[in-house]
Amino acid sequence: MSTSTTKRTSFTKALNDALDQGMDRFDEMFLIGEDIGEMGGDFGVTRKLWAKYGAERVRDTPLSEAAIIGTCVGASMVGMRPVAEIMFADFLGECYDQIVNNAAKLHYMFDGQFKAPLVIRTACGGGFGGGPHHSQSVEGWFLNVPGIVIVAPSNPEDAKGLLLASIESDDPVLFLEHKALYRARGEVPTGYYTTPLGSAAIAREGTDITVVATMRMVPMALSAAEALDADGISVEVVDLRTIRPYDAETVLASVAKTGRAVVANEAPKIGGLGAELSARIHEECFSELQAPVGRVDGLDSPIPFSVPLEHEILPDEADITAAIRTTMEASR
Amino acid sequence: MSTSTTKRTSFTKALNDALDQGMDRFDEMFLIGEDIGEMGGDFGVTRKLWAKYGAERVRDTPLSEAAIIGTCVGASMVGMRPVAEIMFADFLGECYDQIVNNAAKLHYMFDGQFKAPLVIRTACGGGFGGGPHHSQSVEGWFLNVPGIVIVAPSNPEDAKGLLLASIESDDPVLFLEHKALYRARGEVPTGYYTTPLGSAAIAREGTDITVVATMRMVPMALSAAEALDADGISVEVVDLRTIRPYDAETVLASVAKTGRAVVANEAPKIGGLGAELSARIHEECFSELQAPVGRVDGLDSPIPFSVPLEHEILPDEADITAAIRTTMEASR
Amino acid sequence: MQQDQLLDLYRDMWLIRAFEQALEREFEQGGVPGMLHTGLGQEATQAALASQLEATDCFFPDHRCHGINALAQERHKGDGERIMAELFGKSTGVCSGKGGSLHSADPSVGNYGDNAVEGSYMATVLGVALAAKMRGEAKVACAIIGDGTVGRGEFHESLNMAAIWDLPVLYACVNNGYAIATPVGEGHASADIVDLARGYGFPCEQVDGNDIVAAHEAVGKAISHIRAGKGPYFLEFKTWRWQGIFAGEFRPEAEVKYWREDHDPILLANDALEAMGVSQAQRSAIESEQVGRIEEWITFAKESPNPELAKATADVYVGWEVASS
Amino acid sequence: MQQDQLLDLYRDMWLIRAFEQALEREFEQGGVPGMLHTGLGQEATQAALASQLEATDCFFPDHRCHGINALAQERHKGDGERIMAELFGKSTGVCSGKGGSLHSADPSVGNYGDNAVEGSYMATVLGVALAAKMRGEAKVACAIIGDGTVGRGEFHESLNMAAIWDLPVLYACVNNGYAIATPVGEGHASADIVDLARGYGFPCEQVDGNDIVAAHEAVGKAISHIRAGKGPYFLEFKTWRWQGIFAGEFRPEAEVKYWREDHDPILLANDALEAMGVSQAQRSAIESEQVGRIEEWITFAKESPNPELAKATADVYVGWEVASS
Ligand SMILES: Cc1ncc(C[n+]2csc(CCOP(=O)(O)OP(=O)(O)O)c2C)c(N)n1
Ligand SMILES: Cc1ncc(C[n+]2csc(CCOP(=O)(O)OP(=O)(O)O)c2C)c(N)n1
Ligand SMILES: [Mg+2]
Ligand SMILES: [Mg+2]
Repeated sequence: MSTSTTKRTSFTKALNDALDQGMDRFDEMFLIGEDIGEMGGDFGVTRKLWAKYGAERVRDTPLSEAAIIGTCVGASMVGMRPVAEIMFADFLGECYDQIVNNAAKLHYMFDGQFKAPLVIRTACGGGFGGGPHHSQSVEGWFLNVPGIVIVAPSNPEDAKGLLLASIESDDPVLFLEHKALYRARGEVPTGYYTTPLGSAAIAREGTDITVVATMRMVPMALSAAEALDADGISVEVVDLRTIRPYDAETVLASVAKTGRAVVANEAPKIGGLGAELSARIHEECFSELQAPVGRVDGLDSPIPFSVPLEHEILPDEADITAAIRTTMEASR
Repeated sequence: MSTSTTKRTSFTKALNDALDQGMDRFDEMFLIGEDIGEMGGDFGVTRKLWAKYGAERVRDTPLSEAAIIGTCVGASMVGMRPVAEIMFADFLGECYDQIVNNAAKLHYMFDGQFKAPLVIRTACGGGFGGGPHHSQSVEGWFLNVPGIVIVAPSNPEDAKGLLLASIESDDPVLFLEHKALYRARGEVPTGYYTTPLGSAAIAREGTDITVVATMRMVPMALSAAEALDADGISVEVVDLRTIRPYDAETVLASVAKTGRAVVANEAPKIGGLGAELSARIHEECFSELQAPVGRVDGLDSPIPFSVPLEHEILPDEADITAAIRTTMEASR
Repeated sequence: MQQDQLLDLYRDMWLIRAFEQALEREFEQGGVPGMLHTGLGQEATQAALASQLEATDCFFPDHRCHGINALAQERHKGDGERIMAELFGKSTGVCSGKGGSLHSADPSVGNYGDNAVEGSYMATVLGVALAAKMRGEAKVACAIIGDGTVGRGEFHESLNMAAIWDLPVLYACVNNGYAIATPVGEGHASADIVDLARGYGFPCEQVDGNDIVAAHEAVGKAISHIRAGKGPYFLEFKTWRWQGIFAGEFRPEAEVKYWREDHDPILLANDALEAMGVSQAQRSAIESEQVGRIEEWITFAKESPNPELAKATADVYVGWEVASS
Repeated sequence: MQQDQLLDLYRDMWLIRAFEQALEREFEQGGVPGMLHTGLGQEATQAALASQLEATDCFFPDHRCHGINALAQERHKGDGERIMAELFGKSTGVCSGKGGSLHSADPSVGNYGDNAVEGSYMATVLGVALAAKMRGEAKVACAIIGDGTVGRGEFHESLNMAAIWDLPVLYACVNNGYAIATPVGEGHASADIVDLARGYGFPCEQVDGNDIVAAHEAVGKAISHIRAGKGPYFLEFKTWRWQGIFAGEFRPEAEVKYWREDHDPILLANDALEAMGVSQAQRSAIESEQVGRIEEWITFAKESPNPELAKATADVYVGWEVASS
């Protein structure tokens, strides 16, 4: 991270700054997506960039998700650095083949002759009554796919630094922006800086239990941790930041220290990120663990439109708190 | 299972028999896919059915995977029972949206007003030099998707019974046929019978360690188990058969008995089925477990064309044996 | 067109307008969760379709089709208020509040539900049509797609498959000139969507989607063609949506004026009725009647209870229960 | 066409024929892993393309393009044998054996690699073309697609996007009459693929893909158009593949006879050369020369070592190592 001055900035604006500074620095970079131009994107992340960089480099497209990502793959094969916006992560199904069979594999299958330095930004996550096709957490769709990098910031400062690192990365990056975080605010360095990919952060130190969390679950975990302090439970919160390849070292070191862990992820439990982290922690900290790793996830269901029903499905701070307590109590 | 007479039958022919008996029994059933008609499909699974049931019910399509699955979804919404063939599982990326956002969700999001009783048969798995786009194990792509059923037989008898159960099922089924198993032979009941979905089988009883395996890993695990018997290690092999929703009860009961477990799956390790099973076993058998659950998976890589390289990537019997030994030795 | 028929359609259009205007108001007041896309300005196209699709037909509505959904409900079951309730996420909604604006369905009135991955139902519609054909039913399976949605690859897969299998599909393309803020001529090789559809060899027709008489007639012709077993039909309705983007109005003033003042479908129908001698009073009565009815629906929706929490994990699978915690 | 040029193309066609015939033989003997699709019968189309695409251009070959791949390699780098080696999965192959038949690439000769999810590169080609356009390079980006592959939705997304952005894309559609065993007229609304492409408003042309003179000329015209910055071009080559399906020959005898005997591209070129006065001896010499060269390539491929096992997990990521066990 740079030592430049900081400014209180929203998550959205931090992303916008990253795109702006990236476009300024890298001639090979361009933006592509539906209504990202004059309109500035559905969530305003590309605002004003069309006016500044022009329609060639801030490129509106029709509703052609496969062609959008195909264009990014082809352009990146010849050294461009495209950054696509897929308006809602739910629509990644439309370009799943391009991501999984093309972007994620071409460096490998063509023996290193091509790289795919592209970034796919997309708005994910629930909590706003978006219904089954506008609320999904999709990291589980890509978790079992070697070759793809999955980045998932939880705060404005990381959002900017991770996005710039993703742009610099020579690997294809799926960059997840949780919709509920867009309005989050925080101090963000104003200059150009990168936050390393593949590296988790200790968001809060603690000694009794480790909570490994992603995206919106991070602020929830922090808030749960604060509240539990009063009960004498010292919670360490690890913000995973990169979901694939993930930073096992930081996670395992934390659990080795605390001897207990809870993993918190918004997606459905079965086959989700929590499963991978739980399995890994059990494998490597088997003798240190004082209780089984707790998993906090969404229920095994699509996400309904009704807000109270959605609330039932998605995990929240209370679920994290409950999992921490259960894990503490189960300790041998 | 029925008590009818049995016959030595290949996996392919068992599937063909299931389709034949299903088509005979269910007027609403039809088959759809690329060259499944007169040609009988790329692997011969639909052979002779076109001649018997006609081109209306055994329907050739263009290379339009999204439209194939879309057609199945629409037809199933009005009570048909389509069975699609997607020639290679790798091509499911083309119809990922239809499966994940449409088939898997419509019963739920439309409040039970529609069902999607469709089956998607597809050839998966490696081991024959098919290269990166004809060798993948794709269960990990769908593991985190509520609403979908994933079926994965390991032998001809189950292949037939599970396919007929899938056809009868009112939920959408992704039916995985491992290419290396097509030529496997075994005794198969000749009559109509179903093997229940969501139910694992104890493929071999044992007392020291449980191996939970899928598809081609099952015969490998059985063979490893036989060999280890000589060393006095008694291995129980659980054939998962249905990957989602999976039969936790059978798995957990076995591990509760043996106190040790290895999970074996051909797909890449990170975020794969092994992670889910390992996490679940650790969570629920924490105090019974004498060693951490071992995971046998493919390496975290696409699958190369070169046969010796492919061999490096994919797990085999030796890997299962090694994992069993490691787990036995690590036991506390 | 006979006066009675035009009056019926006028009533339908007013139902849509009143529905959407009341909904917009409630949305702004925070009572409607999620996102909102309205069909304001497209009432003639919607009424032309809704009035001629039978309960035994099938339509896949798009995100602006609250009006069609409500009309179908009203016409075939007399419970249009359940569409409103669905938009409020209530237990009395057609999907008990689980679907919302983008996923309202009721197959008993022919409504097979929107798919908010816009255009995916261009593939789905094939299956409904194929089933009808295999069963010898004279069903019309209709996919209502925006001009922007035509960008999806499924457009090609669907039209091609409908063509080779001669399926009873009605493609109703609502060309309102924009996909969000992207003009149709910038998003597509042609601003006339029929140009992209013609290659598949079945009839393609363009119609003024704001002229209820023309739109109604075009739909009638297409449906007759399809019911006669002659295969698919493509209709492009030229229309315009009132709704801008979240930032507000982005289109040129003259364009806005033309569509909202000179070529508003309701005003055009109003003129036609006047020419037929229907009095201003009679027309106003229709308007008030529909506005009043919609207010009742709003009240119904607001007063309806939320779905029970047990609904949250119901119906994930047919064959399995999902744990509720 | 000048005699010299035709002789060059004749040589190219023989290279492809010899390549594929030797490969078929080796495949049957079990020396070539995986699956095999050959370009036998399509030599004129392939030679017409390969001889006019420069190393600085880009082409995405399909599964029958070993011949194009080898010609590109030979013409621009003189190492066509590396395509053969790739098919044998050897370390000397263009992708060190990691790609194989369906994923042979070498960007230094303009070969951007097949994608065995057939047709996905209809989307990918857009990106190469766009980059060229943004950089002001006169590159032609060519997607070689079979008639069957046209069924993919990406066909529409790609042609539409190439049209609106005026991209330098050459669509080379190899219409050999079948997708596996499905006749083009059964898989598509029209057996003439240009009918499906015309709606996008850029030039579309059909050519006899077995007539090397006509095919060469058509490619030349298309490339000039594209290099002149005039946007995309669609060429449909009518041809026929010798290879049947795994069960063998499935096409009517008369059809087989027509294409293999009366309309074989090499025999046609042979006749043309004879008419120009090129002797039988000279023609036979070309044939033997190419057959001989290919046998050397086979030997090279067979004798090359397998890739080192460390290659298995190399290059999964640029920025991370993957554990090799
Ligand atoms: C596959 C997909 N891509 C993007 C979106 C986001 N989106 C919703 S509506 C819309 C514009 C659709 O334009 P059009 O089809 O013309 O419909 P209109 O809103 O103009 O009626 C977009 C891009 C979506 N829902 N689905
Ligand atoms: C997306 C996808 N679907 C199916 C296949 C399997 N497949 C390989 S070649 C082929 C036929 C392709 O036909 P065509 O494009 O006409 O090429 P041809 O083999 O006739 O040259 C099919 C169906 C594939 N590779 N990719
Ligand atoms: Mg529109
Ligand atoms: Mg073909």
